[in-house]
Amino acid sequence: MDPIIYNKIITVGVYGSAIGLILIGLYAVLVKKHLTKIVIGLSIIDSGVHLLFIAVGFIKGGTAPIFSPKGIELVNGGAQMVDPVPQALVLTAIVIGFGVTAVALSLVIRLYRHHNTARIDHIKSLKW
Amino acid sequence: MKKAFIILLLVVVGWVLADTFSQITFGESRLGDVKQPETVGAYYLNNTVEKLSVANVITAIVVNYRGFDTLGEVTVLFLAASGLASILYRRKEKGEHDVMILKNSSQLLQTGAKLIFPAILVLGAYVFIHGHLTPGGGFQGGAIIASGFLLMFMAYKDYHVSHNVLTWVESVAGIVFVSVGIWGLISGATFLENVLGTGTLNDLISGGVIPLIYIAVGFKVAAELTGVLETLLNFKTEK
Amino acid sequence: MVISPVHYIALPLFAAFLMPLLAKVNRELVKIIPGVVLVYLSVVSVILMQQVVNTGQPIVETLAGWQAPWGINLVFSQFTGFLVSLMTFMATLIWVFSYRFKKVDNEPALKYYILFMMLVTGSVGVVLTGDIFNMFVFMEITAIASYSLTSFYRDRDGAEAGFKYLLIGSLASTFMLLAILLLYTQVGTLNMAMIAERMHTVPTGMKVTILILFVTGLGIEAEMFPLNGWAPDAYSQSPSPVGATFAALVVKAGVYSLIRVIFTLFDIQGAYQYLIVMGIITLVIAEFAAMKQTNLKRMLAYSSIGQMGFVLIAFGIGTKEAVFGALFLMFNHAVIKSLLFMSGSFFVYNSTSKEINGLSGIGKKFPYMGFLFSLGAFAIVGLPPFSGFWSKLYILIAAADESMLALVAIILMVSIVEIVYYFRVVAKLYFGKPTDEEVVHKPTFGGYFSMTVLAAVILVVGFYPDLITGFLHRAADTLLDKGAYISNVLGH
Amino acid sequence: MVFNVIFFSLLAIIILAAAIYAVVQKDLLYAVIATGVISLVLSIYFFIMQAPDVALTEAAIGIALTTIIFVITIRNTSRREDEIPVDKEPDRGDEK
Repeated sequence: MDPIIYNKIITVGVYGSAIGLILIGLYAVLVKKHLTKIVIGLSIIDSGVHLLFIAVGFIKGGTAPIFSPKGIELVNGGAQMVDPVPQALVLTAIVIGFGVTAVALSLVIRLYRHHNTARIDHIKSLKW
Repeated sequence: MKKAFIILLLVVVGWVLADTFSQITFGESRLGDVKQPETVGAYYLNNTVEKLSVANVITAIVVNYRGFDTLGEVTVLFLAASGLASILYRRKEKGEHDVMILKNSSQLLQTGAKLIFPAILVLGAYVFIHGHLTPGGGFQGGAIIASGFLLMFMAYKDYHVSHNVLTWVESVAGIVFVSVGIWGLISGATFLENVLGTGTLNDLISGGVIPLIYIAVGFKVAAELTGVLETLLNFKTEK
Repeated sequence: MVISPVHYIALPLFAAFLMPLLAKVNRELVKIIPGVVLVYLSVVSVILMQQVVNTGQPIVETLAGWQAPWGINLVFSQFTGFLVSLMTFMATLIWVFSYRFKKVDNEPALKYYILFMMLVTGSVGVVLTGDIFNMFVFMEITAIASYSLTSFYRDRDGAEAGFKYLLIGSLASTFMLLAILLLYTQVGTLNMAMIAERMHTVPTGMKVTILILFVTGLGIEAEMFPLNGWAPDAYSQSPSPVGATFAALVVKAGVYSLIRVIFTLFDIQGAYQYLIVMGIITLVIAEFAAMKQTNLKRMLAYSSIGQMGFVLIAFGIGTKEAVFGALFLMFNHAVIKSLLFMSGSFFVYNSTSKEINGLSGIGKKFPYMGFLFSLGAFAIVGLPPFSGFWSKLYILIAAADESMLALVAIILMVSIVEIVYYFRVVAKLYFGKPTDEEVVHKPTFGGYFSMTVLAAVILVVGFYPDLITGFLHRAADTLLDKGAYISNVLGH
Repeated sequence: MVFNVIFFSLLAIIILAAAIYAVVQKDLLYAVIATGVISLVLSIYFFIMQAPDVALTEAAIGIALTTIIFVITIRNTSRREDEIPVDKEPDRGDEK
């Protein structure tokens, strides 16, 4: 098996799992009735998007963009550093995603307290 | 019928994403020549060591080049914490008190927690103090400290972090972050500018203002996440 | 400390972080701080606008000392300056209105005022920033503040509206993140001016996909048709000062980001036709839905969505006159819709039922409020002596110049629908038989003050439109002049 | 090189399986644990793709804190997805 096939498999593996996560999350959000399951769907979509961010920034044979003594040695030895910008963006996106998930779950708790059920079809005014 | 429509929608979205991302080859460098930087990524790789003498390029980006993002980011977490408190706010009739919703834990967990908790705090502090040297920083260190407090919440049913201290730490850290920005503005440069000397690469006191900001972010994130856990955890009020 | 656009964001954040501490000192202080901050920012707006108008050059402020494409920068031009000043003035008036607001006083006021200030800062940040990911972060700040504010009241079904808004808002932010990522892979930078400059290098297939992702994501924030189901609930369930803020600020930021992406970043002709078509659909469906509403605040919410559809149509036409008309309509919509929300809220509080027919005869018992509401209703419909008339007229002229007669017909037909449902309410106010309830909730002095100021603005602009038309023409030219934006920001 | 291919495809299979399990599973506690597994595999992905900062963030926030706030929510609401609505008097809290 020559390396071209290997690269193809790895590419399909990474992009495939990222897009798969987004689709599975989207399916959960659109189909599922239980509020907690919908929030799980949202967090799965978030995970998929974050994986795409890093996959796009990755460079084959690159090293982490840190100029520690070892890092400098590698760079002088001709290694190329990975693109740092998507990683900085993902750092912010992960913490924003956590903030939104925390607010969503507190809304779920309050809805349950109010209506004694956490299912969309049982909460009448939340017509979809 | 609705499910069929959703499946169709998912297939279309999946196909569009797959087709778009197939044009972006995985693992191929899009940075262009790092010496004459055209793209933003190449510029940061090229200039971080000379201009800021910070080892961790990502910390330099998150705190200095795009420090405004992080300021917005910390506000998002601050809003999530106060939004959470306002959503779950309940006026307590007299006699009611907050009770932890977790049951008492086993002896093993309690003694283990007592041993590990200080170690987690030290690890969290280490991570955000060395933000500009090793991987990690304010967000990661704060989250580790919050998971340390989580362990104590789990172990001891009536373990409470005083809400007063959390609010103080959170506000003071936020004010430190913004005033470092304003300090740049006052000293004639621009907002959030690195006004301190940047020292030599790879030793603790280097990178000028960057470690200060990231330590403030670390304290703030730790206080906020512990606040969020505390709000969610001791929620059931019984007579 | 020289006055610069960063004050719009640094100061409110400093105040927001300070407020939890001040709450320990005394509760009253916490309610005053947003006012102080907003009044100061209004002064900053006047100074900066003067500077921009005199020099004709936008103020481009770099942050953290890095020049435009490498770091984040704020752009305070004629166009963004106009929007930011409009938002700051409206926010100050809304704060004055909500200062002693009955319904807000007994809830945890500290959280309300922090979230309100952050809602204003987020919207202003979206307009000011010159960096695409920074715009996403500010939109998240606005989003999280509006989720919590929508579900602020305990007794109403605010939590449902909040959850529905959060769900659709999260989908919007996912689309935006994907679009920003794809744009970064093609262009290698996040600075909007640099993106606009390098956009010609992007293959058309990829460019169309990115535009679709952007328009879907931002269309949700700008309440465009397919996914604006959250808006009527969010407007009606949230406290009415927040409803006014949504109408005056948050939706403006959503429309701004959509327009900035379509006008400055991308140069695809199809986008303009898309704007017109989606604008028409939003306008028609929202106006007809508004006619069917029985709840006053939901009716106002649908009318607000309709107005936004109208703004999108005007931007879609794309000529200099049309964009001028769109900006004029945004100005009018902010002023008039806030007045309607504020005065409307007092009708709703005084009548037991929220329904419109529960308000019969309240105009006689509450004459001044009835007068204000009718004035707002006449203005938004576009009757001659009021400011709403001019903006509708200019857009119709622009559409006629482009010989889009079908468009003119649709707009006039929808105006008739508007007249029907607004006059139905006004008639109910005055000619309905008065119910026996005593008027309980009187607005505070601040409430009267801000509503009177808004009414005055409507009348003054109605009689002397050229007070602001010259100014709006320059703002429209700044938006359309893509080359100037790029050269100003990148400095070459 | 062969090791890379096996490892990457293994990760892809595990993460997609965990995602499907999280969506399909009726008992929400197991679904939430599956979400933790997704974050874990994501953290490994980030580590392999030379992004240590992000791997640490995903580990600290994704696995530890997100999972625990989901568990707390389940503790406060219902655990089974197909729960029958409990008919005790809804807690109107401090509603007027």
